[in-house]
Amino acid sequence: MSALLVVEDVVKRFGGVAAVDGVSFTLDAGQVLGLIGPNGSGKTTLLGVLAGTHDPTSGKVTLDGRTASGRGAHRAVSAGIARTFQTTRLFGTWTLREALRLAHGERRGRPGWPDEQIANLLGLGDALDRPGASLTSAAQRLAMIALALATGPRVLLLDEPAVGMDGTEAAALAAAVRRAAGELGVAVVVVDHNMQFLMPLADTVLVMAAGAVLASGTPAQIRSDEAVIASYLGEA
Amino acid sequence: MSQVLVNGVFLGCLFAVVAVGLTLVYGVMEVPNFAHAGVIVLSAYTTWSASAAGLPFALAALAGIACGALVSVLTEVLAYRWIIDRPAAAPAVALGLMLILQNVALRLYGGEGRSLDTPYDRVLLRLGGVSLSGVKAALVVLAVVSLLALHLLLSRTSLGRAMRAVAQDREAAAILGIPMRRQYALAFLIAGVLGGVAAIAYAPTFQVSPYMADEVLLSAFVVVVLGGLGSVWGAVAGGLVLGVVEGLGSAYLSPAYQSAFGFLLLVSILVLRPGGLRSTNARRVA
Amino acid sequence: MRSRSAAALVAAAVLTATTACGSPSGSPDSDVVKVGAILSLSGIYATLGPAQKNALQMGVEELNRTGFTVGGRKRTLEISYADDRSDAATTGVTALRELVQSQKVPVIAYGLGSDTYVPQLQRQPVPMVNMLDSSYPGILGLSDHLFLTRGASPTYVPGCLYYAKRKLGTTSISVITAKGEPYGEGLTQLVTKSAQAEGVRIAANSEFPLSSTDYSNAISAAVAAKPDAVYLSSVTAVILPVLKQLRQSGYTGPVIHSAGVNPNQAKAILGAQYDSIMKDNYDCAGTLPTTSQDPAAQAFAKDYQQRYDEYPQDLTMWAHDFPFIVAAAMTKADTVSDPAKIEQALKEIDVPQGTVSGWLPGDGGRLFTDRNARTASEVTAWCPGQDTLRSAMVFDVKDDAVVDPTFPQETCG
Amino acid sequence: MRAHVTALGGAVGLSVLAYLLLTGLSGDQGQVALLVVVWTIALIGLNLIQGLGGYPNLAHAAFFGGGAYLSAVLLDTGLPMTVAALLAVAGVMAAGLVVALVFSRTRGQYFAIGTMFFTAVATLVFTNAADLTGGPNGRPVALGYSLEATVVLLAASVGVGLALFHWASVSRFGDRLRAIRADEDLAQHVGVPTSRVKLLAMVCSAGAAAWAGVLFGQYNGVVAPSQFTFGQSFLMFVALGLGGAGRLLGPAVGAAVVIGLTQLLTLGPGVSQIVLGVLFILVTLLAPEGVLGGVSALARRVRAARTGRADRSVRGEGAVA
Repeated sequence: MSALLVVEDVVKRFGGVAAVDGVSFTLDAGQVLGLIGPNGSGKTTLLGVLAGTHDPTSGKVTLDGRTASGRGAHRAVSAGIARTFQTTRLFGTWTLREALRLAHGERRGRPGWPDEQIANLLGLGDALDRPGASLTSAAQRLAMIALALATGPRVLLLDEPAVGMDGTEAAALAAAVRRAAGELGVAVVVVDHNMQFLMPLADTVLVMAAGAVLASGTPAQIRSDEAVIASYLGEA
Repeated sequence: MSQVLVNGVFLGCLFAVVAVGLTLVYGVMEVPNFAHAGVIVLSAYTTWSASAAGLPFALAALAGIACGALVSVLTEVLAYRWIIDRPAAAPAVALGLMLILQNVALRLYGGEGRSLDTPYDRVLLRLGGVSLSGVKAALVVLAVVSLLALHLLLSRTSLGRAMRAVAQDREAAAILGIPMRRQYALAFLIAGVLGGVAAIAYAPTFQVSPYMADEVLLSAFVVVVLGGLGSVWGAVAGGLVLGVVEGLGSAYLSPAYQSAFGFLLLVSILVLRPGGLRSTNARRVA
Repeated sequence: MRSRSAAALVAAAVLTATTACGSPSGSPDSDVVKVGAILSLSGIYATLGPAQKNALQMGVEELNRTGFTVGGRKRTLEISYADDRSDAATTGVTALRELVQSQKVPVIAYGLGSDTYVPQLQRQPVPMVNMLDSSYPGILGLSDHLFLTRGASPTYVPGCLYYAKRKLGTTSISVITAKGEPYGEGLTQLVTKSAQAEGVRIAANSEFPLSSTDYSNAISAAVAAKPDAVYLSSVTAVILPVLKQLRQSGYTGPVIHSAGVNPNQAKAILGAQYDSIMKDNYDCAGTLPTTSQDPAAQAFAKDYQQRYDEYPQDLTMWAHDFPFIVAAAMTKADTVSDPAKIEQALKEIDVPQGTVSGWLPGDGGRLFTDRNARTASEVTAWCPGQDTLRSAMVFDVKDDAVVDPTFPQETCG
Repeated sequence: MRAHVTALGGAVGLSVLAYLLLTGLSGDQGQVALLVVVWTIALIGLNLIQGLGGYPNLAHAAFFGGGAYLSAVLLDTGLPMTVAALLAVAGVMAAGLVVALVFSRTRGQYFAIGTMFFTAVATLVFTNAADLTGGPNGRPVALGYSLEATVVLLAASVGVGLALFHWASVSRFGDRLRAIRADEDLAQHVGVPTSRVKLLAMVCSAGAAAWAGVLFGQYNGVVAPSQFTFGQSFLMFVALGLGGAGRLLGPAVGAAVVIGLTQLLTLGPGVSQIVLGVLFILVTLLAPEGVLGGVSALARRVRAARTGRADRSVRGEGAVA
C-alpha cells in the first residue's frame, strides 16, 4: 500500500531565501509525525506549503496519488488537508458551534465526526455556544483544532498546538490527537517545541534545520542522534 | 515634447507635495487621510482672505500654511486619535472630516471660484522653446524646498528619527518610550504644512474653491500607493512619475482622461502586487 | 421581533421627515399668480443665476405696480425661485417636479439643462421659457413645450469672425473649447463654419475637459500655432480661468469669445490683474442693455446698475421681460392655471408693453416666431482702465451671413 | 422559522411602505422617497459584499450609474425596455466580475482605494464619452416604463431584494461571506473557496446596483455624472455602515438616514453636509455596528435589565435585522 501523503523535494523561496530547501517524506493514514527544529528552520513554511497557504517554488505534495499542493488553501482543504495556526485564530465573535457548522459545511461528503463529538473529544462540549474570543487561550487552541477536524481532514497539520498549556492540558491534547488518528485514520503532522508533549505522541519525528531535513526516525532514534542533539535538542 | 515634460514635472511636484503629506500620516497612523483635501482648501481660502484684506502675499501665505497645520492637527486630535485601534473605521471618519472641512469652506466663502493673486503672476520664464509661468515655477521651487526641509527634519533631528521609528514599528517604538501621541500630532502637523504649501503654490494657477483639491487628492492617492503606503521618497518619485505619465497621456492621447492614465498605472500595480508596493517597502518613512 | 420594530422605525423616520416640510400649493384661481423659475444660483454657472433673479425681481415689481387682468380680475405675479445648483439633471429636475407637482405652477422660466427636462415634460407638460440658452444645435427642437427669449448662437457667432477679419485684421484664429460643455462645443462648430465663410484660417483647435483646472496643454497647442487671435468657446465661469492662464503663458494678442463677461465677473474671477488680462477682449453675443440704442433698455440698465451696483449682462433684460411675457400670455389665454392654454397663447402674443429688450417682432408683430423671440446682436470690446464695455458693432444675421452691420464710434464710457 | 416569517413580513411591509411613499409624495418629498427607495435597492446589493463579506466596495456608485447609463443608451437603439434593462444589468454584472477579478487579491484599504479609482474612471467616462452619455451635464433617458410601472417595480424590488438577501444571508453563502469578513485566511483554511465567493458576491452586488440605476433613470428621466461620483460611492459605503452592515434592514435605515439628511435638512448650503460629516464620525466612534446595531444592543440591555427584575426567561430571537 502506498503512503497517504507524499512530499517530494519541496522547495519554497521567499525572494532569494529558501525557507524550505528540498524536503521529502511520506506519511501513512493514522500516523503522527512530529516536526521539530530551531526557530526559522522552515517548519511553519513547510506546513504552509502542505496546507496550500503557500505555493511551493518546486517539488510537489500528493495525497492519495493526487497533487494537492500549489492550488490554494481551500482546495487543499477539499482534498482533505487541514491546518491550525501558531497564533490563535477563530472567527472573532462567532460561537464555536457556528464556526464548526461552517467548517463542517465545507466537508463535501468526506466522512468525519459530528460537531458535538469533535467538541467533546477536545473537551470543548461546554464551550459550544460561547463566542470564540471569550474562551481561555488553551481552549482557543483546542477550538482551532476542532475547526480543522470539522472539515473532515485526512491529514491534519498542527502548528505548535501545545503552546501555553500545562502538563495536564498537553497530555489531554495528545490523547485527543491520538484518538483522532486512531479512530478516524487521520494522518497528523505536529510542529512543537515541547518535547514532553511531542515525543510520546509522535510515531516518527522529522528534524529540520535551515530549511532541510537534518534527521528523521522514531522518537527514540532522534533522541540519540548526535547531530540533532548538537544542533537543537542540546540547546533546548 | 520638452514642454509637455516640463508640464509633467510641474504636476509631479504638486502631486508629490500632497502625497508626502498623505503618506507620512499613513506611515505613522495607517489612516487614508481624505480630509487632507479639506486642509488644502481651508489653507487656500485663508491665504485668499488674508490677501484680500490687504496683507502682503508672503504674510498671507504664511497665514494659510499656519491654518493648514492647525486644521490638520485638529483632525488628528478630535477624530483620528480615537480610532487608532480600529483601522476599518478610518475611511468613514476620513470622509466625514472631508465633508465637514469642505462644507465649512463652502459656508464661509461660497461656492464660486476665487482668484488668488501673487506678486509673480505675470512672470514668464523662457528657456529655448520651453516656457514656464512664474506661478508654476514658484510651485516647483516651493515643492523642492519643502521636501528638502522635510528630509533634513526626518534624517537630522531626533524628532524625525523618532517618527521614522514609529513608522517602522509602532509597538516597538512605544516600548522604546517614544511619546506616540506627540508623533501622531507631529505627522499631521507636517502634513498640514505641506498641504498649506501645496495650496498657496497651486491656487494661483487654478481657482480657490471648496472642491479645488478633489482631483489632486485622487492623483496623490495613486502616488501614495505607487510609492508604497508610508514611503516618503517613494511618494516623491511616484509623484514625478505620475505627473509625467498624466502629462504625456493628456498631451498625446486625450486630455479628458488625464487622471485615468494615473488610475491605469495604479490598477496594474494592484494587480501585480495586491499589497501595493508596500510588500517591498514595508512601512517606512524616509 | 427585531426586524419588525426596525421596519417601524424606518417608516416612522421616513414619514416624519417627509411630512415635516409640507409645502402649500396655490389655489387654481387666486389673485396672486405663482409661476416658477429654475436658475443657477450657485455652482459653476452662478455667474448667471443671481443676475437673472435680480432682473426678474425688477420685472415682477414693475408689472405688479399696475398688475394685469385675467378673467375680469386684477392679478399680481409671484415667482417661486429654485436653485438648480448648476446641475440641471439632479437638482434642476427635482426642482421642476416640485414646481409642477406640488406647487402646480403653469409656466416656468429657466436657464440651462433643456434636454434633461424633456422626459419630465413628456410626463407632465408645462411651457418652459428659456432666458439664456443659445447653444447650438438649438434647444427648441427638443420639445414643443420650450420657448427661447434670445437669439441662438447662429445669430451672433458670424459677427465674431466678420468683425475680427475687418477690424482686427485677423487671418488666422486658434479655438480653445471646453469639452463636454454643450454651449462651448456648439460655438466651436459655428466658429469653424463662419471662419470658413470669411476665409479665416483655423490655426489650431484644442480642447480641455470641463472639470480640469490645468489648461496648459490646450493653451500651448493654441499659442504654438501663432494665431492672430484666440477664440474661447464656453461660458464666463469656464473661460475666464482659461483666459488668465492664457495671459500667464505670455499670449498678448486679441481674445474673442461669446460668454458675456461683465466687469464685476472679471474682477471676481480674474483677481487684481483683471484689467490687464481683459485688455484686447471682444465679446460677440446679444445686445447689452448698457450699449443698446433702445432708450427703454438704457433706462433699465441704469436702474439695474443703481439698484444692484452691478454691471447688467445681456441676460438681465430678457429676465426682466419674462413677467410681462407671462402676463400677456395669461391675459390672452384667459387663464392663470391651464398650462396648455398659456402655451398656445405664448405663440400668439405680440411684443408686450413694458418690455425693454428691443425685441425684433416676427410676422404679424408676434413676439415668438417658431417659439423663438430675439433681439439684435452685438460685438463689444473691453475698455481698459474704465471697468466697462463699449459697443463695437451692432448687426443681425440672415442665412449665416452678417447683415446691416453698424459701427458705433470707438469710444469708451 | 420565526426568523424567516419576520424577515418576509419585513420585506413585504417595506415594499408596501415604499409604494405608499412613492405614490403619496410629490415634488421634493417625492424625490426624497425615490432616492431612499433606489438607494435601498442598491444598498441591499452592497450589503452582500460589504455588509456580509466586509469588503469596502467603493465601486458601487459606478455600477449604479452603469445601469442607468447603459439602459439609456440601449433604449436609444430601439430595444424594448425590459430587454434593455436586462442587458444593462448583465453588462454591469460583467463589469463587476472584471473589477472583482482585478482586485481579487487586494484587501482592506487597498481594495477600497482600488474600487474608488474604478468609480473615478467610470465618472470620467460618463463625463467625457459625450456621444453616449451626454457629457458633464447629463442626458435624458427615454421612458420605457410608464411612471406607474416604474413605481410598482421600485416597490417590488425592495421586497424581492430583501427576501433574496435574507435567503442569501441564512444560506451557506452568507456564512461563507461572514467567515471572510471575520478572518479571510482562516476561512480559506476551513475550506471556503474565498475567491469564488467574493466574485459571486461582487457580481450580485453590482447587479442590484445596476437594477437600481435602471429604475432611477426611468423615474428621473435624466442621468448625470454628478449622481455617480466616488463621493456617492462613499456615501453608500457610509450609509450601509450607519444603518448596520450585514443586517437585513441596514440598507433601508442607512438610505433613509443619509438621503434624509442630505435632502431634507435645508440649513443653507453646506450645513447639511457638515451635519452629515459629524454624524458619520459620531456613529463610527460610538456605534460601530450602525444604528440598527446600536438599537439592538440597547434593546438587549433593556431586556436584560427587565428579565433580571421580573425573572422572566428571554425568548429566543432570530438572527435577522
